[in-house]
Amino acid sequence: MISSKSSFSFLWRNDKILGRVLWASACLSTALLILIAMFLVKESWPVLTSIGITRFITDAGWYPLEKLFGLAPMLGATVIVSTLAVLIAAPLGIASAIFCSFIAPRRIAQAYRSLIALLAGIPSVAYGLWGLTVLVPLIGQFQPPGASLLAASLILSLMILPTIALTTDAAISTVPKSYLQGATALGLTREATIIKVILPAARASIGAGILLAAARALGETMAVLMVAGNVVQFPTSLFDPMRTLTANMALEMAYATGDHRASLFVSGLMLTAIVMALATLAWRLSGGRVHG
Amino acid sequence: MAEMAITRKNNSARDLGLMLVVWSATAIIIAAFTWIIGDFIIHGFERLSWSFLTTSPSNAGRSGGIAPILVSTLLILLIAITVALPIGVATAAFLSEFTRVGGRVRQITTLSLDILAGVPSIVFGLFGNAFFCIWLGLGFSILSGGLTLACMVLPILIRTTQAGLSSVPDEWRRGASALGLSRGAALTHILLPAATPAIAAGLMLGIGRAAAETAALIFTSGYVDRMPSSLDDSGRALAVHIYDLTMNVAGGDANAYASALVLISLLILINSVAVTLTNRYGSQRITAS
Amino acid sequence: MKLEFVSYDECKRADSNIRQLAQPTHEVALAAKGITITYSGARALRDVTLSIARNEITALIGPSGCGKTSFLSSLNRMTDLIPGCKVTGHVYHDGINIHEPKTDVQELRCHIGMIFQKPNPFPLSIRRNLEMPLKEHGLTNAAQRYERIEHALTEVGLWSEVKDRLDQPALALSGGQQQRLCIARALALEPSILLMDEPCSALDPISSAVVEDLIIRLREKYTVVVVTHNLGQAKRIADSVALFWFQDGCGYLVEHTPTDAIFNAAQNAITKAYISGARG
Amino acid sequence: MITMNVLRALGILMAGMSFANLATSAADDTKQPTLAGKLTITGSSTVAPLVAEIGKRFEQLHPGVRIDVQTGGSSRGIADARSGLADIGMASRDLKSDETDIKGHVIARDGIGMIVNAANPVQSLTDAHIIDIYLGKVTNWKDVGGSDMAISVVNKAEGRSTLELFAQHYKLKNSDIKASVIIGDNQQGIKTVSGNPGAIGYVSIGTAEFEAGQGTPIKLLPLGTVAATVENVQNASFPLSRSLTLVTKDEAKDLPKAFIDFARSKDVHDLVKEQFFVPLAE
Repeated sequence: MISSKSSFSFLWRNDKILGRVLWASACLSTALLILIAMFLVKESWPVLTSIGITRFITDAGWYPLEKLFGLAPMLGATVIVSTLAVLIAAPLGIASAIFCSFIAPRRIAQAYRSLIALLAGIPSVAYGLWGLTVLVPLIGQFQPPGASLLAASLILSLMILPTIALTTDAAISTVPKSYLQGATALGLTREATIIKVILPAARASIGAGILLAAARALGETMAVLMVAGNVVQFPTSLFDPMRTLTANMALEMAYATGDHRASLFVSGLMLTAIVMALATLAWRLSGGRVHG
Repeated sequence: MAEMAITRKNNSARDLGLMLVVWSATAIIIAAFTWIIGDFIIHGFERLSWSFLTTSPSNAGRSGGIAPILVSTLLILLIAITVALPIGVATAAFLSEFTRVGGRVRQITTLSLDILAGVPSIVFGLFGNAFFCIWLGLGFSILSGGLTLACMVLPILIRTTQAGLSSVPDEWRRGASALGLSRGAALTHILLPAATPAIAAGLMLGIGRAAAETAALIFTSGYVDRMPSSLDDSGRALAVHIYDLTMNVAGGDANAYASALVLISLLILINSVAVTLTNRYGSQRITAS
Repeated sequence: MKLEFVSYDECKRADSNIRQLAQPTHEVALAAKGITITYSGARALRDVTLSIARNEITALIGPSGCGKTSFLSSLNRMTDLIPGCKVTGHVYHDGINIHEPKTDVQELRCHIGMIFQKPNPFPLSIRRNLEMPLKEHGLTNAAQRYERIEHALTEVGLWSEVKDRLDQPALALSGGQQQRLCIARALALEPSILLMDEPCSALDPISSAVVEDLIIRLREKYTVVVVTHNLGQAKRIADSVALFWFQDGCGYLVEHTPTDAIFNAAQNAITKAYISGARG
Repeated sequence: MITMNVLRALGILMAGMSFANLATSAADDTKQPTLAGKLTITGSSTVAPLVAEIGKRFEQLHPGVRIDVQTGGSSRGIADARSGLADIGMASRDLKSDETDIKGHVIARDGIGMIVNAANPVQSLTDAHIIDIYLGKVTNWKDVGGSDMAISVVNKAEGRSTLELFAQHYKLKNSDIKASVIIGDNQQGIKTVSGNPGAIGYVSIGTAEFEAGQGTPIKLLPLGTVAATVENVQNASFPLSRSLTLVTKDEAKDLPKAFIDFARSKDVHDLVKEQFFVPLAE
């Protein structure tokens, strides 16, 4: 028998050591989230204790220099703009995945897929720049000032569209072929097969993809800042300007000190809490098996 | 997917309706894409030249090129990858080879990574500023920026590596185990090499995400547009440069568009590599099993 | 599982009642005693006591789902890899209960090699498939390694077929070649026992015959335990046959007798029915 | 993995190139023997591009010196200078009378002008008009002598010193201002007004003059009777103006002093003009 205690391979032979090393890096990765959460709490602690969390919801406006800390309109705006973006992008993304999987000839589908991948490659500042110079003036012609909920939702939906299209495409491709054969054998039309058989079968993964996209929309900063108008208010129409929590941080962080700065960290904390809720929801939806 | 195409002809109105919706959605997407890219090409292309890539910016970026900014961007990305790759691959290996499916450890770690993946980049920026720049005393530097981005791309890397590992056939695991190989040996010789395309694709995705990042870098790697001479130097990333030229520099638009075109080309290149790798990986899986 | 050290003699004594079933002239290579396997609490196999004679081919037969493969896997503790799987009982090899937690399973699996239903060469070159495990087990001398590789490939009759293309991917080989490569890979580690889980069922008839012949040749040097669904194959290659059956979803061992006895003069009613094709 | 290797090689190459650059510039270091070290300057994003350019010229003159400029805001610049995080802070305003613990050094001046879209027929607005517009009492241009068009009020984000200056001048409280768009940096203001015929905003006069000269559809409105021009800022007749200030904790000496002196000298007037600010009067 070969000696099993060779010095060269002893590290690998001993899975315990390797296990510990890998475990440590997994801990590091997990600790990162805790570290970030702790840091957010620490930075926002001064205002959380001196002002209290309720005033961030109840204050009439956001004028931290005048000691008004109402984040509620921004919280609302963040949720509204992300929801709208998902509502615009999801049908488009799902339709485009259907196009890829069922309608387009193979070559066109491939070309179209790379087009979507390219769309995913456009950085958010570029979307912002385009939005600021093209989209906002365009909307402004009809309904000034142009920088608005609509502009922000449109830009965001363009940004998250590739995510939805690609994940839906992948989800559809995992639906067993036998479903399709079964449906065809039953004489179902193409429309019925897609709508009633394929999409419901891929529902969970599509949902997870959409939630992923929603998280991206919630967290997007620069592009929204450039096109949303940034007025702190509950948007009551599509053409109202509004400010998101991320834009709030980016706009004011560099200029903020003291309580103002700490209250911006409360924005971050709230946002992270929303994302946490979303991620947990996605996780529940997919029964704890989001990724392999 | 073409083999899945349904050939049966159908004339029903609802089928027609679906076709209409799908085709118009596709048309809208293509139109939007052409519009945006076209806009950047029209505005940015004439500024683009070899010397734009190889000279330093002057007059606050209105004229001159982007050489130091490209170097800073690449250095930041390099640090992000060097740090995130080993930790990411190790974590993924731990999750997929050392924890049980449905086990508590795997569930909790996966969930926390999912949350981490959703944390807004600006929060990473603020965290990086407080943790790397101030607490660890690295200051505004390429190092701080790179480390911050490493945190940001870590969940992406872990997720894709884990997916790659989980699609490696179990026969190989059993085979390795039956030969008395340790899990470490199985990982280094068989599982990780087999998952390499997936890891590479994840890496490209991560790089793409990192290269497009503005919010996380403004507060960490900073604003200096000089050629960096060490990793302790502050260095302006391409996306930050574009943002600054657009928002802060009068007459900076032409160079902003040109820089954006460079960044888009860079990202598209990275993305196509990722897509190619993913596709090749997909086909490899078929031939292997 | 109870922690206990048992000497080889003790083990022999403990198995005396089983050994009378096997050929008394041969030593016992592996002795399983009271093996019960549960998956997440559900019993899949109950109380199997069986001893495997040295340098013989023992075939495990029986209908699907009666726990043959589970039992085979418990013989080199591959059952450890299955989440929720629990094995009670003892398996003695060289005087040691291998199910004792202290056992070095990696070394154990070198002694007791395993071949699977589906050939599973690694996505490496032919050479690396054999070389990598040797290196991992500490054989650092390249010349020795090459010798072992050549020897193992010769033993499975693959050397002449692949010696000129050792550095080509193993996955490019045909199914039968792949399976023989997997056998060679196990042999290179110089085991004393080979466990084979339906080694021919994924192969075409011609490759299957080649592998079957190989198994018969292996008997000279190795102890072989083979799970098979193919009664003809069991008849052709096995020295003794163990028939598994199941009742209420749980497998058990019906009998373990020399091949001649089971095929020509079966006593047990179930065995008779299974052999004649009336059941199973 | 090939890509990674390429990236790595590229990085090393680039880093090597930059080291080479440093080495050659260090080799030139013969005429100015004394000054060496690193200066960290943080603060106002308005001042940052100018100081960065001045820094580059200063580095050329004194090859041993490195000047790192980071943006933030004026309040951040002052806080950093005070805490010692930065050697010099940048502020786009004059120091307040109660800020006696720090020293300010004015390097240039900047005027804040009201801009409207070039298509807007309104040629001037009174102070009362501007106040009414910003308080939301007037929401249509026809009420202040223009055409029938809704007014889009462009305001700056909380904490920016431009906003502070503007609000102070018109005695407005930020929470009373009814803005339609809130912007961050200067150029976002110009882009917003140029893309919206009904918009009004306030931006740095120098940049607005430059952009208008480049054909961007905006125009500067006079303040009262004083035209919003760089000349009027320089001769101090334009009321809504501010100083671009470098801030040090104590009386500056050594390297910071040398840099501040340089930044205040005539040698950088061309840079000040290039960044559309107003050099100090001679």
